[in-house]
Amino acid sequence: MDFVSFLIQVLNSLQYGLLLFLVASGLTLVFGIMGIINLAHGSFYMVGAYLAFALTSLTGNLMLAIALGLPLAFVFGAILEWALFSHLYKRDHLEQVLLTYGLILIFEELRSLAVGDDVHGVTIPELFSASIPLSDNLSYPVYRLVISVVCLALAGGLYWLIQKTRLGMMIRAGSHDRDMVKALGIDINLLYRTVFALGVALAALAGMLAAPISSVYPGMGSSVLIISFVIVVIGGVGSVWGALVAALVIGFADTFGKVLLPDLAGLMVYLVMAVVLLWRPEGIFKKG
Amino acid sequence: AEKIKVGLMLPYTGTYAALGTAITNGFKQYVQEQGGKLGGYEVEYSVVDDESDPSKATENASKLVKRDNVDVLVGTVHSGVALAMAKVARDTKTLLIIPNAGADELTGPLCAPNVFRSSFSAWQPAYAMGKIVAERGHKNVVTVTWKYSFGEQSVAGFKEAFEKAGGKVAKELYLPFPNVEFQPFLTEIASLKPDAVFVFFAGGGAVKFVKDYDAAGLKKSIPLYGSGFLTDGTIDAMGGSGEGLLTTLHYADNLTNPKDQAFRKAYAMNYKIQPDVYAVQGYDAAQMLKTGLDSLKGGKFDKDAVIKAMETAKIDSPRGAFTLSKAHNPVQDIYLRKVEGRDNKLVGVAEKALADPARGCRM
Amino acid sequence: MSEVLLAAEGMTRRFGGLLANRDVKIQLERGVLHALLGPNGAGKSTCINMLSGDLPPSEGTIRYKGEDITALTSYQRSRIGIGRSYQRTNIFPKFTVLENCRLAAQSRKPRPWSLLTNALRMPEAVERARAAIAEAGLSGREDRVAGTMSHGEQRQLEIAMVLATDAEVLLLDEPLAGMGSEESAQMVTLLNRLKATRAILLVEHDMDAVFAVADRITVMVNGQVLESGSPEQIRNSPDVQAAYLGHEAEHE
Amino acid sequence: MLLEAIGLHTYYGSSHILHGVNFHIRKGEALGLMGRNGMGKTTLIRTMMGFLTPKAGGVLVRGQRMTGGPTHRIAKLGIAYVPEGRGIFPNLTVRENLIMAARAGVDGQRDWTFDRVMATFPRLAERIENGGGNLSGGEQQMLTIGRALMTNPDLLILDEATEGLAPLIVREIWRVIREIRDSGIATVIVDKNHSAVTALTDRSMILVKGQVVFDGPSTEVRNNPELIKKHLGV
Amino acid sequence: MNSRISTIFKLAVLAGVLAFPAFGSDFYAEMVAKVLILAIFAMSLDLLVGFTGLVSFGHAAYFGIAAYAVALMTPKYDPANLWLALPASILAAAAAAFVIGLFVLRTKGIYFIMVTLAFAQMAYYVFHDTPLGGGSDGIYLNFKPDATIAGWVPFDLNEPHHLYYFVVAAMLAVYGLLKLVLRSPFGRVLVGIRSNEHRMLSLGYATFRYKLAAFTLAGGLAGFAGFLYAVLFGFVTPEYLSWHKSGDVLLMVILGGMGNLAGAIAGAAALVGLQEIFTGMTKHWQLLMGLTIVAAVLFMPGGMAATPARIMARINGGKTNE
Ligand SMILES: Nc1ncnc2c1ncn2[C@@H]1O[C@H](COP(=O)(O)OP(=O)(O)OP(=O)(O)O)[C@@H](O)[C@H]1O
Ligand SMILES: Nc1ncnc2c1ncn2[C@@H]1O[C@H](COP(=O)(O)OP(=O)(O)OP(=O)(O)O)[C@@H](O)[C@H]1O
Ligand SMILES: [Mg+2]
Ligand SMILES: [Mg+2]
Repeated sequence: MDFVSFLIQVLNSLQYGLLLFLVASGLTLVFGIMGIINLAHGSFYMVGAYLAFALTSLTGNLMLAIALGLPLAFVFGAILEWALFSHLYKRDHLEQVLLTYGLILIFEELRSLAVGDDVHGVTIPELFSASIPLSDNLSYPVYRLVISVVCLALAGGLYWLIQKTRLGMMIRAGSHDRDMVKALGIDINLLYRTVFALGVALAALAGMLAAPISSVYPGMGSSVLIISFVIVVIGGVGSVWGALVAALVIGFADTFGKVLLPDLAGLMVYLVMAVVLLWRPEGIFKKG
Repeated sequence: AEKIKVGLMLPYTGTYAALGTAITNGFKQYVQEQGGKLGGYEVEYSVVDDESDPSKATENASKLVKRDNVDVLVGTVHSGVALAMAKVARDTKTLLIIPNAGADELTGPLCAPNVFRSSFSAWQPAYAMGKIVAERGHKNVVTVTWKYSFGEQSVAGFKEAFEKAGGKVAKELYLPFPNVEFQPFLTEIASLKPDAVFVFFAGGGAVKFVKDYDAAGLKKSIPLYGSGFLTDGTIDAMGGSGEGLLTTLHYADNLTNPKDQAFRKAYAMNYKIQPDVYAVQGYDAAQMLKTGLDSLKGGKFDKDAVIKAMETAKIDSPRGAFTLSKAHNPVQDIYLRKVEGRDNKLVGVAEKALADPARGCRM
Repeated sequence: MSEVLLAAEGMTRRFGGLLANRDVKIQLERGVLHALLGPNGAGKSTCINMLSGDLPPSEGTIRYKGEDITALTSYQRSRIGIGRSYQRTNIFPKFTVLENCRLAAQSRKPRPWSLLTNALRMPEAVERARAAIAEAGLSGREDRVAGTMSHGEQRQLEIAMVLATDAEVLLLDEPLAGMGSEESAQMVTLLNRLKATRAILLVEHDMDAVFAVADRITVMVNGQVLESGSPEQIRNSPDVQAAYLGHEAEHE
Repeated sequence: MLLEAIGLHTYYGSSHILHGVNFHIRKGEALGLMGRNGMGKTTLIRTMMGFLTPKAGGVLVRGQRMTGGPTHRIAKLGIAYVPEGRGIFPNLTVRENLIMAARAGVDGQRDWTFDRVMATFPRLAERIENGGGNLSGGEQQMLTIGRALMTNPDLLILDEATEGLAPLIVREIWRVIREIRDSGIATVIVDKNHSAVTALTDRSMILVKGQVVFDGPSTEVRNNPELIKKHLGV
Repeated sequence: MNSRISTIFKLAVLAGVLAFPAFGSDFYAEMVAKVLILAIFAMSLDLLVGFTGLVSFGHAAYFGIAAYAVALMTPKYDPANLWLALPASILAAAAAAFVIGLFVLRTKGIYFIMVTLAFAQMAYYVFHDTPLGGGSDGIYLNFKPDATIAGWVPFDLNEPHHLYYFVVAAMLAVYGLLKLVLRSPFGRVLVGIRSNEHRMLSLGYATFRYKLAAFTLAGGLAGFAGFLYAVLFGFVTPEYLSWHKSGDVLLMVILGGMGNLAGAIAGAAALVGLQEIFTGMTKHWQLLMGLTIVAAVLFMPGGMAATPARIMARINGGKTNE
């Protein structure tokens, strides 16, 4: 690998890592902070992507679609929490696995009924459709860079929300002892509903932003599910920076794995996860 | 009247759901054209969703064979599942028609008298493309596909023809299935600067690859060729990035034969969408079965007679007539197509009456 | 001189920059109840944690019957006869009181390979468990599910479990906390009886109880031993009064 | 009347714990709640906090019906609760534990601020960035009390608040409670140190097997060792 | 009284299973056999999840390794010897579990879930990406193992009924074995570890060794299930090791009710049965499946195993708090 290619691969790694963080960001909230084992995270991502597709066809512009889709996803999340998840906090955590697995099936099937099983594309907004030349024959789509910036902003925002605001403290406290939070006069139900909805909205946002580059297809939800969990967990459950670092680590491992160790590329992500967790049994950025 | 029980084992959920539906539609359309009968037999369907999950495949197949006692199995899309079906078919001596799955083995080492294919082998379109790419003067090619047997077989087919014609495959790139992060490979391709790139991808992966390839600016400098399904059912989603791509397949969107025109018209009317190669394969599966059944002349279902008739049949397919090889794989024309607008336009015939070599078949 | 069972020397523990224990020296002898006092956060629980193997010391050596056991893990120390109770109730909340103690008793003779044995009927373990329950004052509540008992009852169970392991060295971290006066009184009697055959380290903030049972007292402040001596010496030490006890007169 | 309960019958599953308990506390009043282990003190408190729903009877907070909760509304009406066995959030630092709870009182009073809690418990000030789970037992206890005060309550319910505290600190806590009481905050104190409780409170209640066997002036309890002996077993 | 009813119920089910081939069709007999094999698989996982508190999300690895073991041990044109292939497959799975256990048991909780997944995925890719086991397409097991002992043929697995009863016997044996294990001192320690591992340590139990033993045993039993599955269906694919399979068996355990062997069996039966019913009803069967699962979670807390008791409690008077 020559030096220029190497640099470009580094850029690829960073960009892919940030994209992975975007996909996992909603899970950082719902699973990392609230402690809900949410297998339907991928489904929310898919819902977002299909929303982007449907609303872009309707409005003709992805930005507009996102502006409309985000509140929709938020409300959708709040309703789900109210109808389903709110009944499960007192139960064994593994029952959430069952519930969210059921949801995967439901969403996938409803998607099939509503929009069919075809692959769809979403066009990149005019504003960001340019490319930047990197080498004599390779260029980089501006839209990917835009996403990277959004990811960084999101990471910063999430970190601030979770670590620096009282709301974040309340959420973290609630993941440990809901009763005590109530006893301090905080409406934990409302709080959790809001945060869950926010997590769903984030997952959907990831789907909407990624739709133009990943395209929109059946089963796209399950393709991001495991990797999202991998990122949240190896980063250290509950740590936003951890998730960001983990996403970048995976981004590098995947990119360079494919190029340098093609025969192990499939294992790469899991190898990294196993090594990280054996080295630090509670993730890179362990939180108390 | 006598009845024939057809077991449709196809994916109706998951990534390949659209393919399963198209195949079913095609099959049923032919039956419908025949007045709801095949060769005078009332057709009764048993349908199973195979979910493209090989780990449930044997069981799903035996559900049709043992529970529903079907006379014929039709399926499926996913090669791994099809291999399991073939196993059940061989064990139970049930007639099997494969309307898509392209694994070379099915009509290679694992061929069997009662196993037929109405589609293609992975080798066929790729082999045809190998010749085309060489003919177009490319000497030095990089291939990209998923690391699974279908992809590997496609690349092998391509390489065989391409290197026979004097070309050289500079590098074979594989990425783990179903990973779709192509950026590292695009970077590598850009630095290797080959004359051309040959890929095998399908569905969402195909869309993403073509879009990424275009967005990286490579489409301008390094021509992209694909086998099979790169541009089938995916052109719309590619949103212009696919424009001009050359691929090889046993079907194209504007064949001029009347059979195809009639087929397309009827299909569009029935199902309110344009047919694709999968629908054709389903349609032809029904045709093959009909030819077999015709030989019975309305008598009791006799599998051996049906097989015999099918083996020698000439199928008047929308893709153009084809016969079956000794290993029961279509001997068919492979077309070179070019993406224009929303269609895979016919450019010409890449290989006339191409037969799969059926390596390892002892029949 | 009586037999020294457990002895620590130079025991130090850091948490980041905090020195939770600094050069602590402590000796537990059979027949002696040794009380460890100190203000909150002085490092008493940390000291017990190091003696029991729950926490590795940053420095120092711990000996049991003369042998260096610093490197032994908590289960290994428990196996050789060092038992402990926890300041924060640490029980099996879903099990019955009896099963909590039976598991504790089983640890003496675990027999993991005898698959044909019905563990719930292992006579020795069950008997020892029942005896421990009675000693801790929980008789009649053997079949209660531990987690559904009141706080005080759970504290009693905490003690019953250590007793059921039949350890020679007992490290008790605030055993009386949460117990009512009657139970406390009962526990004091029990401690007085137990210490005849064992070495006991008692961390406790209930001064009435401490002075009723302790033979020796060590006072820690800020991770260091401030003073060690007989109860009388300690009670009258001005340093201890200033740091921990406060003045008699203020005592309610 | 700040908090009132009438004829409470509370169950855990099928076990009947409270047998028709009546309870009330006025603004500014200090009440001692006593009883042996397992007599239902905590159950009574948890019922009044809305964690448990009684099968019969009702809970009134400032005259509003609040039987069975919601707990956060009860708390917002100016009731703060320090549970037994501590309820700190181990995954939050000491500072976070405190500021997450900060709130103005019902009448907008902000008497208890972060700084005042720090001043009251200097030990906490030293460990301010420590994770709650890494505190010593006594430090955790201080934190729980401090956190309850951060909500600027009108009624502070302390369930075994001095458990595990060193004598000096206990005395300090009694002093703080006296101070709190003097500032007009009502308190309910559950503690095994009966003499301290009766010295500190105006009124005492004794629970035996889920029933109130005594409800009267604390002086009466203090002057009547028989009463203590009979119901509290000393 | 309650336990008597449940014993009678279990015996009735057993009688039904034993008599099934006499009146059920071959296909349904095969399906019952499949349920029984998955029941073994689910019980083995329940030993970890429900009893020891180790939520393994990679249990399919051991299932798949044993399935591949028997497939690879079977010559192309001959059957393998059952008495060699069976123990060898189980041993292969148990050995894999032992080695992986040495690593993964250092982690806890959600981290444990993910490392077990990681190792299983690595095993998956080893079979998927290398020609070792036929690559992504999998391989056939053309002949069922041969049970001949020194010329004597006790039974013939090619006979569907023989195979069926072999599976029934295997399931009963595993059920019995696990019952014994759970009753023994060893089993009580496992349950203690689930409840409070820290306290188990301070009581003197070397919990790591116990967990490793449980992990290995569970891996071996999952291997037993994988062996039977491969023999029953004659086809082995990398998907046997995939996380979907690990997820499926976890669902069975949770749906059935964790910490209850009968629950694991019921969970296996329910998931297979529901799928059978729903696929027959509509193309959109997954919707029905999803709705059923969601309803089950909402209305059957604690899984199927806990439901009879809850109904009894409801009948015997309503419940308050907790
Ligand atoms: N895991 C830990 N990480 C950081 N600091 C810790 C940790 N555990 C204890 N500490 C600190 O070490 C000091 C000693 O704690 P320890 O629990 O030993 O006190 P203690 O004497 O038992 O006090 P108490 O009487 O309140 O229980 C405390 O200041 C505490 O905050
Ligand atoms: N979750 C529960 N489930 C069932 N019974 C319970 C539960 N919690 C408490 N109990 C029972 O209710 C009774 C009263 O308990 P409570 O905690 O109110 O006692 P208490 O007076 O606070 O005792 P202590 O002084 O020990 O804290 C006890 O007998 C206890 O065993
Ligand atoms: Mg302590
Ligand atoms: Mg209490």
